[in-house]
Amino acid sequence: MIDGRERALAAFEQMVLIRRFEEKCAEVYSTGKIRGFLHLYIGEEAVAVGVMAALSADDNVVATYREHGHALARGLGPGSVMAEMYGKATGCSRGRGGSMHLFSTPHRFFGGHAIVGGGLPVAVGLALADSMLGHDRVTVCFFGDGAVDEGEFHESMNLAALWRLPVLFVCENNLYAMGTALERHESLTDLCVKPRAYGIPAENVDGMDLFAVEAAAQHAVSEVRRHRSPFFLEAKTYRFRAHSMYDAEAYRSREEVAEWAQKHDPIDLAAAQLERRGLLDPAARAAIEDRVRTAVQQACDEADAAPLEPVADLLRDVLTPEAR
Amino acid sequence: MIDGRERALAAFEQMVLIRRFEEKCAEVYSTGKIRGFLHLYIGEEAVAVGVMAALSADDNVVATYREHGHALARGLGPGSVMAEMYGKATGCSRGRGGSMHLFSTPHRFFGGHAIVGGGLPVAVGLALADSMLGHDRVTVCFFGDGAVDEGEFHESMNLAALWRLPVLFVCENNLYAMGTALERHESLTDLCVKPRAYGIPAENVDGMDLFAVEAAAQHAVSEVRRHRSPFFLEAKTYRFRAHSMYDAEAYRSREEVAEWAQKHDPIDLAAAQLERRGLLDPAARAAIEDRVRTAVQQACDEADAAPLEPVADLLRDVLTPEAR
Amino acid sequence: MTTLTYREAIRVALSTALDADPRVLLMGEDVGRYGGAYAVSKGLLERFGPERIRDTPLAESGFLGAGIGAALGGLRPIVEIMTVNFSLLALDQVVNNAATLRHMSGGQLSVPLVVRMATGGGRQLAAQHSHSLEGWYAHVPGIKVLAPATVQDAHDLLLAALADPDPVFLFEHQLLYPTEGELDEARGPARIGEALVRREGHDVSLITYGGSLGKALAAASELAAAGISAEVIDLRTLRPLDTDTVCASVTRTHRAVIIDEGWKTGSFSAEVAALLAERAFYELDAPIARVCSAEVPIPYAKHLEEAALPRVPAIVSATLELFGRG
Amino acid sequence: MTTLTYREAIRVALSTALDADPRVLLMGEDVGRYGGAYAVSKGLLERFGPERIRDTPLAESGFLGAGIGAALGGLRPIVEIMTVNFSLLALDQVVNNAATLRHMSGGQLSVPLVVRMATGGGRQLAAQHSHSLEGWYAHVPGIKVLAPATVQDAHDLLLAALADPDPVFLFEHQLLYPTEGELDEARGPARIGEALVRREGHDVSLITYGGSLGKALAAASELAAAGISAEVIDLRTLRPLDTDTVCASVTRTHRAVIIDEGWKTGSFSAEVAALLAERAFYELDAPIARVCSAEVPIPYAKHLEEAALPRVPAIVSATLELFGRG
Ligand SMILES: Cc1ncc(C[n+]2csc(CCOP(=O)(O)OP(=O)(O)O)c2C)c(N)n1
Ligand SMILES: Cc1ncc(C[n+]2csc(CCOP(=O)(O)OP(=O)(O)O)c2C)c(N)n1
Ligand SMILES: [Mg+2]
Ligand SMILES: [Mg+2]
Repeated sequence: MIDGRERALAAFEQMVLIRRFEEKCAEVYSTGKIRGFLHLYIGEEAVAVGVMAALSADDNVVATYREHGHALARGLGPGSVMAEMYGKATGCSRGRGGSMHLFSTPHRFFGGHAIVGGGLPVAVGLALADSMLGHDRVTVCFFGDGAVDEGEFHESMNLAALWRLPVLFVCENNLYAMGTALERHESLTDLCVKPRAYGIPAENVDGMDLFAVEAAAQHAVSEVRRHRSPFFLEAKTYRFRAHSMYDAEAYRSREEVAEWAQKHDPIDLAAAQLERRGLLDPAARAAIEDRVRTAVQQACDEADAAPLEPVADLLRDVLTPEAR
Repeated sequence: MIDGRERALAAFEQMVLIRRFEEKCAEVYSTGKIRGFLHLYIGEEAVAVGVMAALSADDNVVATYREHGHALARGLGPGSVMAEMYGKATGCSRGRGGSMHLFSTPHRFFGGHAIVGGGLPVAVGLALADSMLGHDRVTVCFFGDGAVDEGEFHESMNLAALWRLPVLFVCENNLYAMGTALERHESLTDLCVKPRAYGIPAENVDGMDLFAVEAAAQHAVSEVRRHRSPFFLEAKTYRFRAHSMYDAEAYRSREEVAEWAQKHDPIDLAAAQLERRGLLDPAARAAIEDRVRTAVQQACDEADAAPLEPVADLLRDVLTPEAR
Repeated sequence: MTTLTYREAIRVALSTALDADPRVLLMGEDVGRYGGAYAVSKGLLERFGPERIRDTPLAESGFLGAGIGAALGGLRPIVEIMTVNFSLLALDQVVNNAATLRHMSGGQLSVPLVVRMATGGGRQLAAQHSHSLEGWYAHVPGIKVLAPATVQDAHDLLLAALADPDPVFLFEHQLLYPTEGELDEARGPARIGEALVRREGHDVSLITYGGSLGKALAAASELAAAGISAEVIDLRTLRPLDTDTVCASVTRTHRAVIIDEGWKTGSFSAEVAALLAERAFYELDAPIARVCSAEVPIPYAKHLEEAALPRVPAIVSATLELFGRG
Repeated sequence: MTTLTYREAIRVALSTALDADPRVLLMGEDVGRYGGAYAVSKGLLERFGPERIRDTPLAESGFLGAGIGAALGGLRPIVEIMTVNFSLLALDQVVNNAATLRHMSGGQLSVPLVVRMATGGGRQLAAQHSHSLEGWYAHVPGIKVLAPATVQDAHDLLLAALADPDPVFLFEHQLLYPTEGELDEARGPARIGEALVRREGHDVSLITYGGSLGKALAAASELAAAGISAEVIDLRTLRPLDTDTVCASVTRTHRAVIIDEGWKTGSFSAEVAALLAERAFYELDAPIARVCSAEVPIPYAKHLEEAALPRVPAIVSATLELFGRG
């Protein structure tokens, strides 16, 4: 259990923030202010929030293109994330990256990777650097069940295990890779079997349960820190929304989605647990929703008002200035 | 046990042929008539010969750059293989491929692949075609322990298992990928664990024991045929020669090599077994050596005398003629 | 003659091929249940079943390689790589296997494989999803490279690819999928290796293909208003390149502007320019101009992306410059 | 000044870098116990240990990607990909990560990664082991591409790569490793982006790099005997290209022959030719000529391989043709 009232409520509020933030993104998308691919994390909030709660500020995070939740849970300001999606100069990637490429070096948040599987070797390398430079960091690498199919998954597992690198691999198994159900893209659907074939210890957790995720992540991170070697955590979760804004969801039934949303909504589940623990009541919940609504609205307002990068700067940041 | 005197002796003779053929190649290499990379199979003969003995003429074979043994065991004439290495027009690939790219469609011998791991997806595809076209074939794919590291290994295992394709994966684990020992390139050195992570049954066999390999391959092939799904056979073997003609073998001791060659020579082992079974005596052995010597010498003589492809034909066989 | 979209025209060709030949199958990520990332294969799963409209795992190298093997084994696979960006993961299979197997085997093997993929930018998909790398493919002997720009070509070139015994790669610009045009289904396969004059003119040749054809035609209209008669060449096949048509056009017009969406340095336009400088040098009255993408990973923000990609005004001004009217 | 081989010069630079900066490490297949496929790193394991001279599994994408991450994490990794042929397996990491991370992050990240690989043909290694794909790398913004042709450059350009904050790719032609030359260790890093005139001349510019420099120089000698004074330009850096030096040379000579080992269509030579046709058009007195590899997967047989690769007589005759003496 996330210890202490404060931390528990803060984590809960992060989940609400992610939810409302993304609902807003979807709304804004239809106005055209946000464009490109927009992959919503709605339904999966407990994973990012639970895992981040187990990290220290000095750890490294590598995420995918479905990473708004990870960025916010890691502490990037909603303003800088929203501005990024608006393509503004005040965005966390100066508008160069957009939804799929959020970065923030102060948060040691290393993206935002939109090639499925492409972030894994990078995470391995970050851990190699820490290992050789004597830093006590953990590198957490998030990826989906689909990424498990890719050759780079295999190569990264082997490297991390062979070289005993401090990486926590977090597989967000939401049962689908785009429109392809797990059993149609993986011959063996128990994903924890795979890391074990490299000698990497693996566990799974109910990814809809914030407190369970946090506990599992605490354990996983402490194992990585203790042994300075990799660990694999599979979070079983579900995406409540379409894969992207272009997806007609022909591959799954409305009933399936509705059942998950009704029975397994991570925010509802966390709220119920907090209520049972006497940490949340309707008034506190309303206050959270209020704060979040304000924060999201403010993020949009600021993003709206923010300047664009001048076109004259198009070629900026291709190479490092002193070296150009 | 390879049933019957004839078949057992024929298999033995193939091993001797491969050995003498390659000894000759190494000799010729120093004269410059053979060039490029030359990867000798010496020490590993029992694997190719044992596996091929379990196949029918209609099955498919995909091999690596260390494939003289596979080509000869599959029945390609020593003459056409030798001519290929001499770069002659009579070579099995018309001199275009060389040592690493032996092909023969009549033998359903689909190469000769020199990108480590690159043959595996091709083998999967051959099996897909057979599966969809209703052929009863098995596709056998040979590769080394080093290929297990590559992403394409992982992708191919998953595809073959997911789609239930009739592929027999034969991993020739000779304990080294070039100069890198197995335990320095794979985090878990029990290679059979890997295919099992895809739901592919896996067994290993002493790759120095011709009769054991043949028995294991018979079993594996029959499993593939019966279930129309993949099987993984690891043959534990050892390369007696350098990786290629450029290798100074700094990564292993002379003693290690000598011990393998003395205690585990597959030809010695097979000869001893045949003698015990009363199938081979010194006279028969001498006759085999004679026939083989003649065949190898003839292969060289023919290759020597064979014509080169005319330079005017340089651009031939880039595209299919009618389509050019 | 019917009016339909580029994506529908590809679907018609796919259906025709699947109907005509039981050896044809379509395989790729989300081609089945999802209906294709660009909805090209929508409805085909229902008609042809999951064996022939085959969803694959995320394993570009694995399933493209499997396509090569399947082609060797007697099928006529059409592999869809969702976009050219992901095809980088499969490039080893393209260059080292698809393109070489015939030659390395001394002509014994053929690889009748068709690979389709989306290419190009313009949808604010940022640096990892906006590449135009078809020029790289056009560098590789042993394969053919097509880039249909029209609804008719989307259909006819795909049929041509399927009729070809060698590996053929089709690049479909992602902005073309929803565009409409006329399709005459009866025309049959196009000729691979044939460029077309899409608009006649006598002052300058605008040479392009695929997603840039529309821009070149728009520029030609603007140039006409400025008194310059621009001929527009649609290459259609990048490999083998129809050098005769290209050189003949420049022999008429004596000026060339080449437009493609690759980054300028080393883009396919460079090859066309080099070819003209070699073969049509004495016909040229002015420097060759190229209008390509800026040397930057394509940025997300709309205004920056627009600035990075070739635009009609840039084509017009590059052309005017050739007439000293820059 | 000492005389040593190209491979030794690289080793000297590696040792210098490893000595000077504890963050430097060399990683790749068989760089350690084996001593490097081309014996470049021989002896380094013994001096610097297995952490810093790090043998990798066969996983090109994985360990090149890990190099990127390690660079982000504060190391100065030198990744050796055995040959450019295998680098196709890692091209996704090159194009989609190494080249884009800085830009996609709005300038927050730098990737100080050095990648070395062997390139080129000429050793009868056949179609999967003889590629010259450095031209593809030169297409990609966000990275730098070097091709040392001499012993001194093998050393100085590697040091320059290590001093650079961005990803730098070095292409070492495999035939150069045993060649000998003079090394002045004290010269320090070369300037990235600087081409050099290796031989002065006034009738024609032979423009080349890497493994083809020797052939161009040999051709220049032959041409001198035929009364033609050829200037030889060694590009050294393919990206960013030193356009000033190239254009200045052609402005002096008015004729250009470009030589590289890529397949002619879409080779790096095409870019150089396009550039000249754009920027130095009015200086040109003759068509631009290119001498490249034939459009064929490089065959094994010696006589066929020789016929496929650029040769001195081909350079000479292509040049003579520009003077109407073909
Ligand atoms: C290499 C690659 N192939 C294909 C795609 C297109 N694509 C984007 S997301 C996706 C599905 C990924 O599924 P998963 O890893 O489970 O993550 P999820 O979207 O479910 O979070 C696909 C196929 C891509 N971005 N990269
Ligand atoms: C993708 C790729 N990387 C590197 C090489 C260079 N190389 C050729 S063989 C080899 C070792 C392969 O080891 P293994 O698979 O165990 O086969 P073995 O040679 O032992 O039979 C290497 C690294 C290659 N050919 N292809
Ligand atoms: Mg998923
Ligand atoms: Mg081995």
